[in-house]
Amino acid sequence: MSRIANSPLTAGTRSLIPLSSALPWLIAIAFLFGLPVVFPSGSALTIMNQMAITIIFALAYNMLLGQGGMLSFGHAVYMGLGGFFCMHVLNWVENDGLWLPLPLLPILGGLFGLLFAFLIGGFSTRRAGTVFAMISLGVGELIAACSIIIVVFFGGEEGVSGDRTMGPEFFGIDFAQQQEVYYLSAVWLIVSALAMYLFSRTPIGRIANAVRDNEERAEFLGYSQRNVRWISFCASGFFCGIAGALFAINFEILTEENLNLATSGEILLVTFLGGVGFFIGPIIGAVVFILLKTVLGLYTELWALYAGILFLLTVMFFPNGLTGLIAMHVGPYKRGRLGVLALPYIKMVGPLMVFILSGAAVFEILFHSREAATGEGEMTLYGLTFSSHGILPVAVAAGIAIASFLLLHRLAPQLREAWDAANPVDRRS
Amino acid sequence: MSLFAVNILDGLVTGLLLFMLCSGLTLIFSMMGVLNFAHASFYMLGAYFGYQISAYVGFWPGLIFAPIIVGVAGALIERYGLRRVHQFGHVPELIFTFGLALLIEELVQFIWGKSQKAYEAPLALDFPAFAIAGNSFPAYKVFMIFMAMGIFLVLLYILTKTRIGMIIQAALSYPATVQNLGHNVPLVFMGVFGVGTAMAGLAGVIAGPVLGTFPGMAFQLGSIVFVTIVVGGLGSLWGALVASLLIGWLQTFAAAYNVGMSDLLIALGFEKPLDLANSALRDLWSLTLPQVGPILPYLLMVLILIMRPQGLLGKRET
Amino acid sequence: MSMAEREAERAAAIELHELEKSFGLAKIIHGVNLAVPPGERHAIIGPNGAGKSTLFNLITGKYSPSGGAVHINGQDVAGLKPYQINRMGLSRSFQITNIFPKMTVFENIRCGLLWKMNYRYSFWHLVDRQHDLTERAEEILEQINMTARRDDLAGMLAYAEQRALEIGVTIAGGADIIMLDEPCAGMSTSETEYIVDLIRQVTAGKTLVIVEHDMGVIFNLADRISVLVYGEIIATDTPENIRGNARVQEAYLGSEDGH
Amino acid sequence: MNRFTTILLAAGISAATMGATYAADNIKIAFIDPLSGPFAATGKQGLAQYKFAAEELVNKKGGVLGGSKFEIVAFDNKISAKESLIQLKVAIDQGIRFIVQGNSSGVANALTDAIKKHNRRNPEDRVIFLNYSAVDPALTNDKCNFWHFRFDANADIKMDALTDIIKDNGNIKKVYLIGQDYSFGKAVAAAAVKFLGEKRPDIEIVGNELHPIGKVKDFTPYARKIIASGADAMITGNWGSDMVGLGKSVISAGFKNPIFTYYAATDGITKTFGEAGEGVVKLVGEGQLNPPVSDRADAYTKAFKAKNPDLDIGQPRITNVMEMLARAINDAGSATDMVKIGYALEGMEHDSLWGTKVKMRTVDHQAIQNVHILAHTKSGITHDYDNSGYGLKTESTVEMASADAPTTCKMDRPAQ
Repeated sequence: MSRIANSPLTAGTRSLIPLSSALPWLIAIAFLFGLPVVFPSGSALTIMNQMAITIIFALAYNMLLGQGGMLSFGHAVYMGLGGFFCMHVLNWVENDGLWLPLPLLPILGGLFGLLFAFLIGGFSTRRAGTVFAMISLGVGELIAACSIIIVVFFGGEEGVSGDRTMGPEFFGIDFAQQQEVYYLSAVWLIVSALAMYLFSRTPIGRIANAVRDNEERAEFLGYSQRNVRWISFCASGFFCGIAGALFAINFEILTEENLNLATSGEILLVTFLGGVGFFIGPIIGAVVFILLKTVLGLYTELWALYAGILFLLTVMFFPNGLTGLIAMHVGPYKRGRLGVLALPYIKMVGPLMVFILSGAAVFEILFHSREAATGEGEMTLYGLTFSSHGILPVAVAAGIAIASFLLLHRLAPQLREAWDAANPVDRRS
Repeated sequence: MSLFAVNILDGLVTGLLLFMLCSGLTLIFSMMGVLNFAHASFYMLGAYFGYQISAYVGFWPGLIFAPIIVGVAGALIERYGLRRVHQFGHVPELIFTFGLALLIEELVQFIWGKSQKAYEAPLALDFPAFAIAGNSFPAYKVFMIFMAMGIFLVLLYILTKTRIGMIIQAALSYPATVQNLGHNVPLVFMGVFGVGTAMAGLAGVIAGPVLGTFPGMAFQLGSIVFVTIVVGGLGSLWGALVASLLIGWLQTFAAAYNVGMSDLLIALGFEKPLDLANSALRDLWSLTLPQVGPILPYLLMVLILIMRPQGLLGKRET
Repeated sequence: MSMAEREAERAAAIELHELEKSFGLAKIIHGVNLAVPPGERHAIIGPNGAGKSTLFNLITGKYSPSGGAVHINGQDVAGLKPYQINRMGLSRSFQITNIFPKMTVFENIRCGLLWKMNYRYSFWHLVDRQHDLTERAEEILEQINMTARRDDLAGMLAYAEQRALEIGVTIAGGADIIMLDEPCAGMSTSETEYIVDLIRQVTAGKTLVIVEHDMGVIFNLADRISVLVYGEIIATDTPENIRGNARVQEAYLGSEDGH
Repeated sequence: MNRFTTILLAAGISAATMGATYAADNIKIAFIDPLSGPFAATGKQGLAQYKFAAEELVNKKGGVLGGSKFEIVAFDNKISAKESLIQLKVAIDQGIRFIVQGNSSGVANALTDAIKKHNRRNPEDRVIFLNYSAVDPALTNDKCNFWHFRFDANADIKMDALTDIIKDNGNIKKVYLIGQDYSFGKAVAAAAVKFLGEKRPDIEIVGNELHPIGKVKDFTPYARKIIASGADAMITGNWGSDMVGLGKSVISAGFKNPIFTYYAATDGITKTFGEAGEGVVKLVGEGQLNPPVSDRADAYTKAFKAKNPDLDIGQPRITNVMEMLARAINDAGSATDMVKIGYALEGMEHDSLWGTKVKMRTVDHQAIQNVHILAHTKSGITHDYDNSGYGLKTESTVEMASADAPTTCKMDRPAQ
């Protein structure tokens, strides 16, 4: 029985929580609490707050897409409803003297999200696949459209706003400052992420995977696929509601936009970009996407175009997302052959950067030459200032792009060889 | 009554326009099993190409060349994009077309800018064809009706009388068989995708001058197109026609009549609360049909999917 | 019907009453009657297209009958879903390998155990910390000789191993009625022997219904055999009697060119 | 989280914070308005006018405080309240203290609320909100605050002037009201009902409805209703693409009666109405382009057109915003003490480029100025819109409109 000695079971009996599984979480906690020390500026906090919210939302979304195999086009609804409800709670706190410390608000948001996931999941989870996707789209659009009609709850076009600082102080904190909100979001991020991770290790979490892979087999093991999907859906709705509550706390306003297809589509994009097959995938997706949106958005109006290209390339070439790309290197790393890849990577990274930057330059120059007002033909790109009008700048940028692409093309076989060397064909069966 | 008649015509225009999109989408779904989320984006491309061509050589050449360009673009995207993703399964395919829709919108904004383009109906058709009780009906809309009907007849002819039509028909009825054949007929896939997108492009050329040519036009119509083919029954061309007309009329009539919920509630014997502004039910009382109009198609779809998942005229379950 | 007969029927593990199934106009199953007493190893044989898999799917709730009834442990299962029938103590395997390819061998077995070990839809237990669950899964792995493959992905296993795993998943829940659909299809002679031994071992003391083409397997394993031809059972008897049955010879063995 | 994301995050955030220290000499003004989506055209036009006004009226005259230049920094809010608040935070984080916004009262309501909260929570970096176009009366009534200044006449003031014209038109017996379903649209409808009731109780309001803002793809059914109702006139507050769509549909459905509007000009709307709008479309607004009030105004308009051939001066009041802000900063002697600047703006009287006096009312921060009734026409147009030959000509003027209109504003003023 030597194998059993290595199983998680016996490891678990030795210490309450094995260090190996707790370590990543401890690092994450230290990291999250250290961040504001390194980046104390207001804009950094704004970005980090958005990230925390998006990460929770994306993880909750991946409970469906990645773990349950359900493609939802209307998931913003559950986050939005949770958020709207919390906005009303904040207003009750302010106007009607309801006693509620702000840090507990996400629980209420979660419960409200759960309630609606329970109601809507009742009929939408009866089927998987395309029917589920279509119902989610329909319900999403329905509720988004209702937001303009049901003014009492959704506040119409203006949405609902409130003030987070009106509740009782929480150990002397009134949450007026961004930094306080960040720590609140960080705590809820850790709690939610841990809870979602543990959910995936429960019987229902495992069976959700089973239903995703093979719903028929799961039925013949005693599980109702519909109930399994329904429960996953409710759990996802709960965490979406938490994300919505944090949104309400952070932005102090919710509008129709929090419910509509654009928001639902964005979270799909984030999750898929990160990689649906991994727990950490949505986290990476959210971080990368928010950085693209905010940081790249500061420098170029075309950020959404670049994000779109990146997304499509991901779907086509890396269906496991950015995390899949990283995970591809775990095998070579374990075999100690990562070094084989180093040289081709180093050779390619230069041309690749040149290709990306010159390709983007083509877009930027063309865009500038069309958008700029008369007499403002000068543009500054990568520290160079030149006139965007005329064929020359575009031609130069395009030429560099093509040249670097050809160079990449020539280097590709070396990489392929190295890749094959690092991943020897290994079929033990 | 005269308002009713003119709304019938307006709804017909909307419905037939929807059908031009839905027919292509249905064909693509039947053959390839993929719901093309980007279908309305090809419609938008049609409008923009139509606009661009009309700016140089007039509306009519645009009517011919813009759909061809869109169709070729569609076929290339099938060949180099969709076919690659096909191996990963249907969910990544759906996600691919979703991403494609986003990217096309960004590209359109990049090329043509973010504001609405002054894409106008040709002068030859810029006059009121007739009027019903003071409500004039533009000649261009008459042209739209005939155009859409013409397309439908051509499509019907191709599907029932030609060899390629037989293959596609077989795909409508026995998707599995043709999907097995699919490995041998990738060209048919490419062709159907190209033709389907070209039809969407044509719809765009025709609709652009009426509904406006702007970057949001694809998303505005996209989900309605989806709703229509699901309601009609995935894979059913007749279902698509019936659902298109149904939704066209539903939307037109809902916007045209100011029927209020309060009338209904009072008729049902409820009493209007005196202090309406502070009543929690004030939205219910002030609800009007035009307000509800935009959500009716979605409501219809959700109900259909719950009650009859195969759609109105569909034969197989989605 | 005498009291004794009725008594015997009530006790039957599986009982089919004038069972019928049509797909559109095509009638696949024509009024099948069958009673399998508890503890019996019962084989269903028949030429291709006879309706064996359809019969399996009717019994296990995948299809609903067009007519007649299915009783399991004396209870009518009309309108019940597969998972409800499974919970009554019936478990099946599939003709085409039907496991969870993205999970490890161990996890596959564990999924088979969860319901019966009362974990059901629990979200307050962590599977890795449930000792009883892990122990039981390890035992089954031992039973099907796959301990060495414990942490390999099921989708990466060799074909015969996948079939063995499928049997492991099927019996994991501790069902007392086991239905196996062509467990030896596409296997070499030595692999077949291995699987037959495995079946014999893991279904000891249980009711077994098996569909199989390999006559060697059938005659080796079965207590009784039913012969299904064009949706009708033309004979149900012991292996020896079936071998000698003229109708069977003519209708089935003849058509299959000397099986 | 792994190392890869750590590095990316670090790189990204340091890049983001770098932007904050860039070009500290200029006085930056955040322009938060739609630069994409259905209302992008309106936003882009406003942005060009701000850039031009800042350059011509402030920077070319030596700037403020002895040399500091105005710099307009554009933020795209996609006409969304949420995005506006994000952009507001980004702007504040970049050290910007002046916010200008105008398109959509929904956004303005969210911004004024957020700015009020921000200023209370962060007294050390307060900001001022210069609202140049959002005309929901609530902004200078129930929702007023010290940090908000409105440079446009609000919906009530405009409707008061508009109904003065309708009052004298005996042909109008039936009126159809249609607007966008949000605070502004509702305010327009309420004001119309109120003033028509007071001035012409005999007029029948045959329709009063709201449609979703920016979401109607075909206005034909609405146009059919308006014609079928037999209305002699239509009143709408629609703007941007909703005005284009509504106008197009109504005219192609054969409506030939007067259309009274707030914003039926430029952004392609003037071109769309073209000949069909002659004698039909009447606007209410401030700022007179035709006939030019002075050589200076004429030259300014020409210079703008020379620089932006495809754009128009659609919101003349933008020059008032720039000039009055420059004066207030000079009067306060500081570009960072928002309280002083606020008090300097309060009660300021200013001679506008467009020939009117502008008085920023102390009690509610509502600018009081001349309001004109403008006709969409081809004759007598010096400065046309949309390069169409058509433009707006002043027909009549209400001097210092609603100068003593009541307000419900109760303002908490900071200590001076």
